[in-house]
Order: sequence, then C-alpha cells, then structure tokens
Amino acid sequence: MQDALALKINDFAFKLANVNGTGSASANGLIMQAIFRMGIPVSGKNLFPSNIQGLPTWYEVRVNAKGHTARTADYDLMVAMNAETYARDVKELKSGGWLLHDSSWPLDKSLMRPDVTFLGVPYARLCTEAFADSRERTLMKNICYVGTLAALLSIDMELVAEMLKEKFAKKPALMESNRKAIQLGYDYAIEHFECPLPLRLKKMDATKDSILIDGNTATALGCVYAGATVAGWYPITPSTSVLDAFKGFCERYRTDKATGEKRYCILQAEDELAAIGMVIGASWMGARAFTSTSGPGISLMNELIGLAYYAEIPTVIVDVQRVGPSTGMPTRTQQGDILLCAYASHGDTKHILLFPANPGECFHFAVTAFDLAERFQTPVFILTDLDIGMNDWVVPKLEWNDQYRPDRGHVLTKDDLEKMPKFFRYSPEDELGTAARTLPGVHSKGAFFTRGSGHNKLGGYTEIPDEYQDVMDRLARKHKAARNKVPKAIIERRKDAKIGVVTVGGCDLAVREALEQLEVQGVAADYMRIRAFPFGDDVRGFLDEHAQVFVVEQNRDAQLRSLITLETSTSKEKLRSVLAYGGFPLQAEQVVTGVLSQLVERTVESVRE
Amino acid sequence: MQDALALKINDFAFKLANVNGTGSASANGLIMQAIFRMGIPVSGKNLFPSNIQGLPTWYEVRVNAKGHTARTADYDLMVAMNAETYARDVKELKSGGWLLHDSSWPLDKSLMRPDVTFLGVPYARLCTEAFADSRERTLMKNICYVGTLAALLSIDMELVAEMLKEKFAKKPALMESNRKAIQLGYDYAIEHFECPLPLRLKKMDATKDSILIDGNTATALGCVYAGATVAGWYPITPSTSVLDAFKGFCERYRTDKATGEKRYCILQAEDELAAIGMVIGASWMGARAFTSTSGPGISLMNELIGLAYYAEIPTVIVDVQRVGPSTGMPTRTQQGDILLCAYASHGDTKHILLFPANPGECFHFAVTAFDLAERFQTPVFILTDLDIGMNDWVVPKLEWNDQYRPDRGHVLTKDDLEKMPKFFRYSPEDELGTAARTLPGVHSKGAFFTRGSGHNKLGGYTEIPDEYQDVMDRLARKHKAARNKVPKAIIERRKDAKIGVVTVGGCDLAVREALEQLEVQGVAADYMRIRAFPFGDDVRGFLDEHAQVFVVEQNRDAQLRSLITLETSTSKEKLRSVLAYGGFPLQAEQVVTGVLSQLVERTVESVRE
Amino acid sequence: MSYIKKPVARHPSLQPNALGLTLRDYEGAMSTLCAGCGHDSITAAIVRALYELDTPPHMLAKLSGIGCSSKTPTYFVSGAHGFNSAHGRMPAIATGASAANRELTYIGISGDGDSLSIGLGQMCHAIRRNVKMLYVIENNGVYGLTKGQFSASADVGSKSKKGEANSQAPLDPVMLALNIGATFVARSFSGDKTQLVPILKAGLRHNGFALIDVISPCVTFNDHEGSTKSYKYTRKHQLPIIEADFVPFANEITAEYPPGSAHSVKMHDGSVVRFRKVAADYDPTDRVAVLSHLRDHQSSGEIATGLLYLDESSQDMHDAAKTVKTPLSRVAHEELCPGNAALQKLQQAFR
Amino acid sequence: MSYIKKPVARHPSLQPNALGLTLRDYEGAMSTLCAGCGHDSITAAIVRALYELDTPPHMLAKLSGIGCSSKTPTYFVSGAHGFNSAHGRMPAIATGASAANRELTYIGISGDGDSLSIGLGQMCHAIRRNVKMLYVIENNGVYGLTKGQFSASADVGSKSKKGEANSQAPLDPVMLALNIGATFVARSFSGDKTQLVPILKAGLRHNGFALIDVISPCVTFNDHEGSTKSYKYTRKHQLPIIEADFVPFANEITAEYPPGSAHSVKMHDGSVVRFRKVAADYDPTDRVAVLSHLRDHQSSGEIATGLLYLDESSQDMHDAAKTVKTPLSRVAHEELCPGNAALQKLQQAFR
Ligand SMILES: Cc1ncc(C[n+]2csc(CCOP(=O)(O)OP(=O)(O)O)c2C)c(N)n1
Ligand SMILES: Cc1ncc(C[n+]2csc(CCOP(=O)(O)OP(=O)(O)O)c2C)c(N)n1
Ligand code: SF4
Ligand code: SF4
Ligand SMILES: [Mg+2]
Ligand SMILES: [Mg+2]
Repeated sequence: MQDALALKINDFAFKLANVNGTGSASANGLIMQAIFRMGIPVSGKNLFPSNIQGLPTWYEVRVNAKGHTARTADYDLMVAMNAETYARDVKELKSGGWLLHDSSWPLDKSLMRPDVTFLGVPYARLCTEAFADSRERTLMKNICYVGTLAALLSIDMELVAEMLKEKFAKKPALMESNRKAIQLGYDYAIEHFECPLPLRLKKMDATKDSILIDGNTATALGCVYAGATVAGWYPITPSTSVLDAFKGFCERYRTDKATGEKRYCILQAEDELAAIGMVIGASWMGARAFTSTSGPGISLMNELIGLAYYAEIPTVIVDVQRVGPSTGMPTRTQQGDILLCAYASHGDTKHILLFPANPGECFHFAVTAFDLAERFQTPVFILTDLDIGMNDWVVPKLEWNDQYRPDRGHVLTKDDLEKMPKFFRYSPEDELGTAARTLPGVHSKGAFFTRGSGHNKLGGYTEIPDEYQDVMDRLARKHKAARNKVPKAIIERRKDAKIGVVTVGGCDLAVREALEQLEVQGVAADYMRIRAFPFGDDVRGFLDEHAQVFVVEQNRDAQLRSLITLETSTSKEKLRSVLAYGGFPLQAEQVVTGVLSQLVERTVESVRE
Repeated sequence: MQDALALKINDFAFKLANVNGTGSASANGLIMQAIFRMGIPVSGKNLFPSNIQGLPTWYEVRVNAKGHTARTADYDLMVAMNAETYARDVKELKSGGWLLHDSSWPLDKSLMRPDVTFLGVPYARLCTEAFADSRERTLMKNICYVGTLAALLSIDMELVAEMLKEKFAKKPALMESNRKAIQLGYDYAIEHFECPLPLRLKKMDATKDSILIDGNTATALGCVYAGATVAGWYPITPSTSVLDAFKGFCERYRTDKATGEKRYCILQAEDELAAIGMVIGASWMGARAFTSTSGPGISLMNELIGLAYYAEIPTVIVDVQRVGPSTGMPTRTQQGDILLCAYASHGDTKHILLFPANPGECFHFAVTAFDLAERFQTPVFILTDLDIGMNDWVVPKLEWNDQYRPDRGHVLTKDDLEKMPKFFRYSPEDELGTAARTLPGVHSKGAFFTRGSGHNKLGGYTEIPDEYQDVMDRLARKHKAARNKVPKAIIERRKDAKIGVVTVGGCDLAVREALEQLEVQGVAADYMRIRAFPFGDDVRGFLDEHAQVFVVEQNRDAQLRSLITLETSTSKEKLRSVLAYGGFPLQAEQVVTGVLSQLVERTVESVRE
Repeated sequence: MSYIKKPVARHPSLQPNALGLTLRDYEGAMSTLCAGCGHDSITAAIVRALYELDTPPHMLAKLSGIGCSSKTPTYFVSGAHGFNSAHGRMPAIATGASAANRELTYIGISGDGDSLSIGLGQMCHAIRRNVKMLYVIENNGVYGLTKGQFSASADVGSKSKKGEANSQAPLDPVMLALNIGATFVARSFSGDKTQLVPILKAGLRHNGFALIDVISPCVTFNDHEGSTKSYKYTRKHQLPIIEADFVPFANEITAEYPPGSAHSVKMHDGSVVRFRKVAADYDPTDRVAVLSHLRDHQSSGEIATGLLYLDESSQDMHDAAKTVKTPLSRVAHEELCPGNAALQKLQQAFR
Repeated sequence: MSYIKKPVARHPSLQPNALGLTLRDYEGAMSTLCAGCGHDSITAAIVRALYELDTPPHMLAKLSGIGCSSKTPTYFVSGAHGFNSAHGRMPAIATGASAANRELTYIGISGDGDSLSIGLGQMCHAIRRNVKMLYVIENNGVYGLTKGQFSASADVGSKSKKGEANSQAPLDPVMLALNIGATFVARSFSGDKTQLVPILKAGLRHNGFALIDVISPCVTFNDHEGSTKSYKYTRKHQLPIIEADFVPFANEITAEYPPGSAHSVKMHDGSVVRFRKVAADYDPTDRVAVLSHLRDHQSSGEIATGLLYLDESSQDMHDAAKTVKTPLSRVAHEELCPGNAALQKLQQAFR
C-alpha cells in the first residue's frame, strides 16, 4: 500500500477524531505547537460541537512548506479515537492513507478499507496498565497518541519534552504523567510500525519570526494597546474569549501593583442591548470603549447602533461571526453579517466595517477601529469569524510602534473652549464631514445635549425638514470621506491575468492557494482582498480594471458582492459569486471549482450569444 | 389684488396653523369631511409635533377636481391661528393669496405683505362674548373659523349642520355650542367680506362611492377580516392607532353579546422584543397573529425575525414607517425601513414585503399578508408610513368577498396525519419550497420540535454542512417562489414614453401628478408602482423595457433602488433616484424637478461622451 | 453526556398510566449534557410528573430559551410539541402560544442566565400576566453553555472555578416572584426528586404562572469548593420548610381537607395540594408571612425549599381577558370575519 | 406647554450659592409638557436641589430614555451634559458613562413605562451594580407620550380615561428595588416639594444607586376620577412616614448625631441625612423591617412616602471593581498601553 504513495515531506494533512471534554484539546495543541516549533508552516482547525462534554469533536492539522495552510479535507492520516464517529472517519480518509486507532478493542471488520493502512495501538490498555486513576486514564489515552504521532511523523521529541516542561512548570506531577503517556505511545509505535511513515515532517525555519495565536486574543491585545478602558459585553460563542483575553491582559498590564487599583472597567452586561448601551455611555464620556459579540448580539444591538450613528458617538463593535440565521450553528464559521453590519438599524444608516483576515490583522485593526471611530465619531465594526477568532494561526510576530498616540479625532480642549464664544456640537463641518466634539467635565462651555431625536446642525431639537436633512446629508458625506482613511485592500497581480478574484477576511489563504492552482490550469487571476468598507479608490480601481470579477465569500446570499454592487460603480454583470457557507473554513478546492465552473458557463453563453 | 388671481374652483390648497391640544383637530376634520361630502376630491395632511399639548401644529387641505390630492406646499389661503408661528405662516402663503387671522389683537405691521389679502375676524372677542367657560372659549375659537371658511369657500352649511348632528348625537349641549360658534364665524364673514372668494368649492359627485379613512384603521380592519385573533404590540407613534382600531373592531364584532366572551386576545407587551415573541408563539400554535410597530420596534425585533424566518413560522409585522435613524422625528413620514425589513436579522435572511399606497390597499394587503405568511411559513412585512397610516384619505368603498377563506398554506389535518406513517416538519418540499406543517394539539403524530438552531430537512438538530445548506437553499427557493404570488405592480403606460418612473407606497399620488406635468413639458414617462418584494416578472419586465428608469422614494439612501439593484437583473446604470426625505408627504413638484434635473444632466453627459 | 441512560430511563416503571402509556413514553432524546449535570435529574422528575398526571404527550407544549438548561426539552416527551427558541425570549413566546391555544399544557424550561439576565423583563411580565404555565428555572449560578461566567443568581462571595469571588448581590427568583405577585412559587433541588415531583405536578395543574426555582448544580463549572450552588453546599444548606402532596381530582377525599384551610388548597381542576408543615406556623397562602419567613432563613444562610406559596384564587391571563374557552386557533373563520354586510354598514360611519 | 414659566423660574432666588450661581443658572429650556404636568414640578425640585448642593453645571450628566418624563432633562441645568437616549436603555448608558468618568454627578430621569416595561431588566441590573447615580422615576401610571395606555405601575382597578379598568398587578419600583438590594430607596409626590428636595439632595450624594419613585400625575391622560395616580387620589392617600433632612458636610455638627444611629446616617462625603420619624419605630436602615412596614401601608391603601431606606455602607460599582480614582477617560495613554517591549516579552509565550 505505502509505495502507492510517494514520500510526502512537510506537505500533508491529518485529522483527529475525539470526544469533547476528554482532554484531546491539549493533546492536539501539543502536536500543533511542536510542528510550529519545528519551523514548519502549519494550521489547526478545531471543529467542535455546541456542547460542553461528550459529543464528537475533530481537530484538523495541515502542514505545508509553501505556507498553504487553509483548511483541506483530504486527509493522509486519521486518528480515530471516537467510537461514535469511527465509521464516518474511516470513510473520510483518502485512499492510500493511514488510520491510527485504539486496538484495545477489535476493529469492526465491515469498516475495513483495503486502500488504507490501519495502525492499531492499544491506548486504553496501555493507559490502564500505566495509570491508576480512572479520570487520568481517559485523559492520558489522548496524550498517548501524541507520542505515536511523534514517531510516525518524526516530530522532534526533544521539543515535545521542552514544551511539557514549560506547560507544566508548576505541576510536576502532571508533567510526569504526560511525559510517561507520550513515551508509551512513542515506544509502542517504534516497536510495532515502520517509523516514520513516508508522510513526515522535516525541520525548516519558516516560523522563527512568527507566533501561534488566535484572533480573539489578538483582538483583545489590540484593544489594550489602543487604550480601551471600558468594555461592555455579554457572553456568546465564538466571541467570549475576546473578553477573557482582554481581562487577562488588563489584570497583567493595567493593575497597580501597589494599590491593586485597576485602570480599566469590564462590565459583564445582562444582555447585548445593555452591552452596547454601556459602550455608548462610556464613549460619550470620552473613554475608548468596545463590545464584542456575534450575530445574535448584533441583531439585539440594532436599535442603539442607530443611536450611536445619529448622535455621532464613537463605538467599536467586534462581531466574531458564526453561522446564522437565529441561533444557527454557534460553533461553525460564516461571513453572514456583512450586510447587517453595513446598514445596521432602522432609517438611513451606513457604518464603517473592518475585515481582518488573520490574528495579526485582528491586533492592528482593533487599534485602527478606535482611531476611525473617534475620528469619524461613528460606530466601527470589526468583522472576524469563528475560524479566525478561535483557531490558532501562525502569524508574524506583532510589532508595536511606541510613537503611536490615539487619534481622538476632532476634540476641543479646555483652552480651545476657553477661547471660543460658543460651542455647537454639529458645526462647523470639517473636511471629513465631522464637527468638533467635547468631552464632558472638561469645560463649562463644552456642555451640549446629545439626542437620538431630530436635531439641527447646532445640536438643537428639530422637526423641520431642511434642518433634519442638513445633518443627514453631512452624515452621508462623512461616511464617504472615510473611504480612503480605512485600511487599503491587499492586491496581488499576476502576469496576463484576465480575471480578478475578490475576497474578504478569513477566505484569504484558501483563495490565494486556489489562484496558484488556477494558474497551473492556465487561468491567471489578479487577487484583491477587501479590508474595509466604505470601499476606497484602490478597490474601485481594481474592479474597474477587470472585465470579470469573482467574489469569494462564506455566506449564502453573496453579501460582499451585494455591498460592492450597491456601493461602487461596478456593473453587476461582471460580478460572479463563489460561495461556501456550510460552516467549515473555506478550502482552495471550493474556490477552484467555483471559478472554473463559471468560466465554463461563460464560454457556453458566449457561444449562445 | 384679487383680480390678480383667476377664479379657482375645486382646485386650490389651504393651510391651518394651530396650537396642538386646543381642539383644532376636530375643526379641521369637519372642514375636510364637509368638502368630501360635497363630492370633491380632497386630502388633509396633519403636520403635528412629537408633543401632547402646546406646540405648533399644522393641517393642510388640498382640493382638486382631477383627484390630484398629493401634498402641495403652495397655499392659496392660510388660516393663521398660532401667534408663535405667525411670521413663518405669513411667509409661506403664495402671492395673491388670502390670510385669515384673529383680529382680536392688532396685526404686527412688519409682517404685512402687499401681495396678500388679510382677512381679520375677532375670534377671541366673538367667543368671549358668546361663551362663558374659558376652556370652551379656546376650543370654540377654532370651531368658529370653520364657519368663516364655509362662507369664504362656499362650503355647504347644510352639510356642516348635518355632520354636527351625527357627531354630537349624544351630546346636544356640545352640538349647540359648535353650531353657535360656526354660525358666528359664518355671519361675521358674510357681513365683512365679499363671499365667496374667487377661490371656491362647487359640489361634484366624485366621492359618493368613496369613504374617508386612515390607513391604520384600514389595516386593523383588514386584520379583523383576515381572522387574526392574537395581537402582541407595544405603543409607538405612528403605529399605535392600528391596535386602537383593532381593539375597537374586535369589541364590536368579536365579543359574544350574551357571555361577553372575546374571540381575540390583545397583548400589550412590555416591549417590542416581547411583542414579536408573542406573535411567533401564537402563530406557532396555529392562530393568525400580528404585531404593529415602527422603525425602532423593527430594530428591536431583529433577532426574533430571524428565528421566525429560520424556523419557518408565519409572522405578520406591520411597520408604519416614521423618520429615522434612532428616535428621529416620530411624527414625520419616511420610507426608511425598506432595506432593514427586506434583510432583517443576522445571517442570510430574506423576507416578503408588501407596500400599500393608501388605506384601501392597507385593508386588502393586511389580508394578503396573512395568506402569504401562512402559505410561505415566513415573516411578511406590511410597510406603510405615517402619511398613509395617520392621515384621512378618500378611497373607494371597501368591498369584501364573503367567499374568502384563509389560505392556511400547507397544513396537515388530523386525517392526513392519521394516514401517514411518520411526519417530518421540513420535508418533502413542495413546488413553493415549503413543507407541510402541523398545528399543535391536533394529532399525536403531528408533534415536532421547532428550533432556531441548525436543523436538517427532517427537523433534527444538525451541525453538518450539507444538512444545514440543504435547508438554507430551500429557504432561498421559497423566497424566490413567492415572486409571482405577491400583489402585482401597478403599471400605467404613456404613448411614446421614453423613460420609466418607478415608485412605491405613499409616493403614488404625487408621482402620478408629476407624470402629468412632465408630459405637458414634453417628457412622457411610463409608471410603475411596486407593491411587493420579492419582485415579480411584471416588475422585471417593466425595468427591462426601459432604457432609463427613475426610482422615486422617501429616504436618503435610495433603499428601493438598492433593493431593485440587488434583486433584479436591471443594470444599475439606468437607474436614477429621486429622493425626498425631509419628513413631509411627497409633492409632485419634488418629483418633476428631480426628474428634469437629471434628464438635463443626462444630455450634458452624452455631450461629454 | 452519558452514554448510559439516566436511571429512570434504564428501569422505566412498566406500569401504564390512565392513557396506557408507560414512563418510557414520556422520555425524550438521550441527554447531551455533562454526566452528572443537575439538569438531567430535573428532566427525570418532569418525565415522572407528566406520566403520573396522565398528560397526553401531544397536548403538551414544551418551550425553552437558550442554554444547557434550555436544551432539556429535547430530553423529555418526544411526543410533545417543542420549541427551543431564543435566549431570554421564551416567556413572550409561551405567552403568545397560550393566548392562541389555552387547551395545551405549557412547560417553560429556562436557566438563571436565560431568566435573570437577558430574560428578566420578560419573565417578570409573564408573571404579571399570570400566564398559565409551569416555569422551571434550572438554577446553577453560572452560564453553563458559555463556559461558566457568573450569572445574576450567583451569591456574593461565591467563587468561580478560577477562584475569583462574585461581588454583586444575587437576584433570587423566588423573592422576586413573590414580590411582584406570582401566584405559585416554589424552590427545590435537582437532587431531591421526592420533593420535586409533587411540586411539578401541582405547578402543572395551577391556574396561572407556576414558578419553580430548582437549584441544579453545574458539575463542570460550578460544583467546586467555594461555590454556593454545588451539590455539596446545597445538600448542606437546603432546608425543606413545607411539604406538599399533590392529590389528583379522582382520588380526592374532600371531607378530610376543608377547602380554603391552610392545610390543603383546592386547585382549579378539583385536585388538591395537601401541605404538611415542617416549619411551625408556616402559612403557604399568606404572601407577606412567606416573604418574611424566607428572609429569616436567607439571613441564617439556609436555602428554604418546598412549594412556598400558592394562591389558587387568582385569575390567569385568559380569565382576566375574558377570552373564549375554545382555543382561538380553532375558532372558525365565520366567527371571526364580520363579512361584507357588516363592512358596508360600518363604512357609513366613514363618510 | 405653558407659555408662562413655572413659578420657580419666575422668581428665582437671587441669592447666589457657593459657586456664585443663582437658581436661574440651574434652569433649562422652557418646558414643552402639558400645563400642570407633574413632571414639571419635579424638574423644579431638581433645579433647587442642584442649586443648593452647589453643583458645577458642567460636572453634571443628565440622562434619560424616551417619554414625556424623559424629555425633562432639557428643562433643567442647560449647562450640564445631557443625553436623551433610547426608550428603556438609559440605565445601561448611564452605567457605561459612570464607568468612564466617575467624577461627574449622574442624574437619570425615567418614566414608569421607560423603567418598568421596556427598561425593567436594565434598571434592575443597574441597581445590582449599585451604579452611583440619582435615578428618578416620574411615575404617572400611563404612557403619556403615546397617549395614555396603562403602564406596568397602573394599579389593579385603576380606570383609564376611556373608563376601562386595569386588571394586571402593578410593579412597585420601591418594593422591587428594596427586594433586589437597592441601597437608597425613596418615594415622593411631585406635589410635595418640601419632601422632594432634601431626598433629591441625599440621593445626589449617595454612594451608589439612589432610586426615587415620584408619583407625578399626567393631567392629560391620568388625572381623572377613578385613576389612582391623579393629584386628587395621591393627595388623599399619600402618607409621609419618615422625614429626612439633608445636612451638607460643612454645616454638620457630628456631636448631635452619633453616626450609625438610626436617627442620622453619615454619607460618604461627610454630609449627614437626619431622619425624623413620623411613624413610630420606623428604622430606615433595616431593609426587612422597611419591607414589612411598607406592605402594611400598602394593604391599608396608603402610599407611604419619604426616604424609605438608606444603606450608606455599601460599595458602589467602582469600589467593588477597584477602579482607579482618576476617571478612566482621563488616564494617560502611557498608563494604558504596555508598549512594544512588553509586547515582545509577551509573545515568547505564543511560541
Ligand atoms: C442573544 C444571545 N446572547 C448570548 C447567547 C449565548 N448564550 C447561550 S446560553 C447562554 C447562557 C446560558 O446560561 P443559563 O441560562 O444559566 O443556562 P445554563 O447553560 O447555565 O443551564 C448564553 C449567554 C445567545 N445564545 N444568544
Ligand atoms: C423602542 C421604542 N418603542 C416605543 C416607543 C414609543 N414610546 C415613546 S415614549 C413611550 C412610553 C413613555 O411612557 P413613560 O416612560 O411612562 O413616560 P411618560 O410619557 O408617561 O412620562 C413609548 C412606548 C419608543 N420611543 N421606542
Ligand atoms: S456545562 Fe454545566 S450546565 Fe452545562 S451540561 Fe455541563 S454540567 Fe450541565
Ligand atoms: S401627556 Fe401627561 S405626562 Fe405627558 S406632558 Fe402631558 S401631562 Fe405630562
Ligand atoms: Mg445557569
Ligand atoms: Mg408614565
């Protein structure tokens, strides 16, 4: 069988099938981290259920020397530790692949596959013999396979040992049992199998300037560095860890060692309506404040988002998107809130959106979000998703420029106010379509009345058409002015490219990989990843240049394409959609077939014409 | 002066300036009703403040033999009863017009206009002499001018007397003082002015088959006739009167005379989140249920609207639109919730919208809404606005077909269930993309589990991509299938029309009037009023036929145009917007200038090209 | 999740009830909650209560919000109509459902997060309306499904798994409900099935909103030392202060229990709740007395349990609204639509 | 709306306060409410309280939701920072504002609809957090701005203008607040300025959430016969059960009022609230006693008014959270941003 498969070094994928709440997470993390430390580009996708304990859960690892680490569904190796899903897992394995299983129990013959090599290790037995405590036995069963994989894939055991030292520095006992379990799995493999497999890892140095981090942690870190002091939030998967991380960082960096006083205030709200209210209140008072939520939360914030827009209060909202509609699939990824966020709330409203593609951008865009929110005195959304937010990604080390100072936008100081005869909140209008604001408590002249009801450009209550329109028109100008102040798109051109491929956020890696494959198949395409709304001239330029543009996104209704259609002069006819919305991270294959199928259509049509 | 103005019969407009909470409403209503009974097409627009008592309020009356009763801002006559707004009111009057004022006090000379005839009647004095009670004096001052106008415009006094009889049948004393006040104002005019003015009314019989009704009352009536039994609502201007009327009709038609038992249940909810929840619960149980609200309420319902969409629960939502964003101008009209309602909630969602243009359609579309909601098992929005909902309109008498039976859509009976082996909620799929549902309590086999979380076509919980997509794709098909089941557009063609003008809802009259004016100016245009979303083949056809299409709507961001752009194959380039969003009902003038200005542009452009 | 079914499930009483259904017929899908989760014991008690009350499965509507607790309707009575709705919105949905069909029996399952945070307003207003339903709060002091944040019912000083202490005063659903006029208020413990079952039965028969707050430990996030919602802590501090037996209509011997007496309360449908006092001079029909009684226990750190308060004299939502007896969802169109003649008559007023 | 200004406005005391400001400096825009609306009298009382407390206008933040009551912040202290927000959402916005800047004085104005219907959850949770603010409910039993529907505070049997009687039990903000742990609870009547002003002053100085429920008749929709929130009815049934004087820090003579005694409570800032009992053995610092006391009055149909309960020992939101004294909105960026060195160090853990 094995010869059927050529030697595969640093270019393969494997999947681990477990039961959630049984410690598999830490085992899988170890593997991922070890590969990362071996300097090899790697990604790990955690496909977990909306449940706390006992349901099937999967972890997918892909290593790729070229850095193509988007999700792939073609697995060379399957670690089948979950009896409940065993049948499905066997099926998914690709022909010529290996299946690692617990041989403590006999295999179901009906599920054998001639084109697959079955590697059995009696994990249960080994652990029962090696460990006394029953809970420990279950947990160690999973740790145990780390050793086996180390042997099969030639993962550096030194590294693993090192990692254990770091991880359990404070828990020597735990370290010992982990070490022991891993050794068990390792020795058994060396003894019974021909190690390593033709499938194997080889040290590189592609990751030495990188870190392993999830998007939510990076977003939180960005909020800390941006100087956010108030957070109002309500727990919801997959955004909860943004606040967990923010809290952790604040405790570490914002707590006075001596007095224990905190230079931050985190408010766990009673719901999302309150969370956004807290953010608006805090921002109104001049603090940098934010909330983090997911789809259902955005729906509940809808009314107050309109208040922030109309009263022009800086507001930063993180939306870690999950699968909708309604409760949908809370532990699956999607990009289904794009339109909702762009036009959130009743009446005429338009917002600023940022679309990070990975944890690195999460960090930097978090900072940008606060600068834009204050500069344009309006809500700014950071749209990430479950894949970016909750999975560990290999990204370049984060750098911080200590010269950075927050862009508070147009704010009047005590002196400014001292000098001026009278202050009016909504005029005069500056080149960005904003007007100066004041921070409460700074100066008696700075006081003004904020309202979500009709107001004129002096801030006074009004029901007069012209006065109302006056302000609404400025708000439209303001949104337009943000076009070229938001992060530019990432554009990569290819020689003789005939078509353009546009995408957003977490689709990045899969699309870039797909474009390489397409090029091989003779279809050269230019690439643009949109990173913000409103769309800048760069985005418009790219769209105008191409006669046919494919928009790749993860939702059913082509929401990004819709936004492009409405907010640029691009003619709809040349826009085509490649959509994936099942809830798993995007794969290059999906993009390739999506594009090719429509290219074919196209020619057929032209024939018809 | 007067000769400056030719005789104007049944074709003029006048405005009444009052202080709210002083009984002017009933006076103005009398005038409007009298003209209506004289058989003359008339409209009355109440421009009131978001306040209960003491602020300026205006009432505009337009009579037009040809039936052009959209709002107009050029007033031939001004009844200036509010000292606070007197200056503004004098300015607004058109040259050559008449101004009726209370001459109990001297006029401010600085506000005189040589081109206007000032008619003074000492209302305060007259009423002080005639009435004892002080409150009565203020109230009667307003009734008093009804008499004066009767004389000046030759309103039939017999009719007025008749109306008083009906109105105060149970309050003879009140009738008497009203009669007296009116007579006072009438006699004074006859005595001091040359009556009638060249501006005058002449009986017609254009309204004998019509009624005078506001949209909210008509909507409520429609809900009663459709068989709605449960209403969950929360008070909000301008939609509150929908429920007031529904309650009134139910008390009248749905209360058992003998037992006092009620065949309806109206729930005044604690907020809009609860209101929509109640509707969903009641519809789930198989009753016809609805809620009525305005923009802020829709925002708050956003999350549960997604639940109803995804769990496929019939839901009828009336949105009487007002000016947004946020609290905006609660007593002003707008069409600013179109996009919000079309795509309400997070994730991929699309809803059915109905756009009545007048109270007549409010009545019929309310019934249609319930049929569509049950047929397609999804939320259906009836989008009206403050102008349609709260102003009195002259519309053809309502007719009801007693053969009508509710279209419950695909519902399994006890027998159906008895016969079938097993029932699954979401399959098999029928030609409309729906699947059969059951009503709780009907049969043990009909029980199923409704959820807003991921489910497969059997109704079971799922997190599997294909199973999830399966259902989402059907929902998309379902929405598409509704296209030609919704009310068709109203299309009126003109000979040699080069352009098409598309509009929606309450813009109807103003646009139709504008098209006549444009034709006179040599611009012939075809007319289409869209009455529902998704757009049917008729709408698509009209759009395809025309090289240039103007979309007239009352919001800042061209929301209808956006929806057309996204949901039809029409190329954006040929769509142009005519927008009015100051909060007052649309005027033909605004449409004419809007179209002409862009026609000019157009030629300029073509020159450039 | 435990692959072995819960005890009740493993040995169903094979004794059929009046409908000829066995206990097993009242079970649902296998639980996917953590092994040992308090919620599963409540599920078992609900199964028994419904079985003993001979409830026709399809005449039962079971609703919930979102949370581990809110998942449980899937785990009982597969033959009932279920609605796992949205977080904190179940009370309104149940209110609407009951408005449309007053014939069904309604059970709402919620959690402390679902009811006391996001759903606080809706729960309070459902109580005000006295919607006829059994409302179960599976109270564990944390947000289980989102991995253990403090909920609004967490006691001051109660420690999280990470060891930090809660500083905010808790909302006590029992006190709250009594305060705003609830007509049936009970508290129990998921570990005390003997107490739970009769209370559930009485609640299912109550003519109005029956609230039962059940302490239901979260073994994964709130069952550690320092938690005041752990099994250990609850066992230690729980104090049954009144015992209630539910006597269905049939088996009732009115003679023994003069209706109205504090000892037994006659329910709307003729069945009787018989109270056996544990704490002396405790009157479960005197709201004010109950409130102060409970406060005393509270201050002495005890968790008083039992069917604490019952007022069967009150009107439910439909009584107050004078709705017809026939479920509105079944009233014929002819009875609802006034017809064209009436319409023409009506319009004379619109001229 | 009355074109003549309210009395207070017509004859401002020309006596300047410690800041050299006169009463007039604490006034706002002219009221646009109905002539005689109870809300306007409360506005006048607030103006006086702030004037007497020498509050610097720009150090005051006045917030509200939506409603006639919520319009009133426009009518006092033009020099303050105002926020007329959204219906029922003011508590959360005030919470966030206070989190960002603890130096300002916060007044939240709400109505019974704004606080007890749509805003019930937010108000209760603001109470739980003990946000330092004066929270005024201008309670008229109806939704004034939407023309007179019953609100959740309407009493059973109270008649609407159209004559129909309310059937739902009312939510009493005072009982509710006491029940869920509020640290300052008062009730008053818009018609009783002498009682109102000192309570407002004490509330403004309270170290936490100070709730005052003010019966404030709606002359247009709820001042008729049969209404239990009319001037007539309230005058007839109002019963001041405890009188409170507010003694600012300066003028305090500690000797006379041993702190801690039931007779006088020392406030956070050193000023003192001196209680003079009207009802015998009424202890405004004993929550349980106050609750039962109030229940007795309730059952005898009396509306007990006064500064009913005060607990000055409690921690406000910031105390509990250990936030720095400097308003967070003013903490320098250097103190918030760890800088690049720290970032590089941190990232060693991300390898
Ligand atoms: C609108 C919305 N916000 C947040 C969530 C995330 N969420 C799911 S369950 C839950 C809390 C559940 O706590 P509780 O009601 O106590 O149930 P438990 O899991 O403890 O039984 C939250 C916050 C959600 N599903 N919807
Ligand atoms: C989301 C939302 N729903 C409904 C309304 C309409 N509304 C405005 S004020 C109000 C009630 C006000 O009642 P209350 O708070 O008692 O104030 P009052 O007018 O009685 O002083 C309502 C329902 C709104 N503005 N926003
Ligand atoms: S997390 Fe807690 S509440 Fe949820 S299932 Fe597990 S034990 Fe039960
Ligand atoms: S309606 Fe009532 S509450 Fe509103 S201003 Fe008038 S009197 Fe006051
Ligand atoms: Mg819980
Ligand atoms: Mg009110």
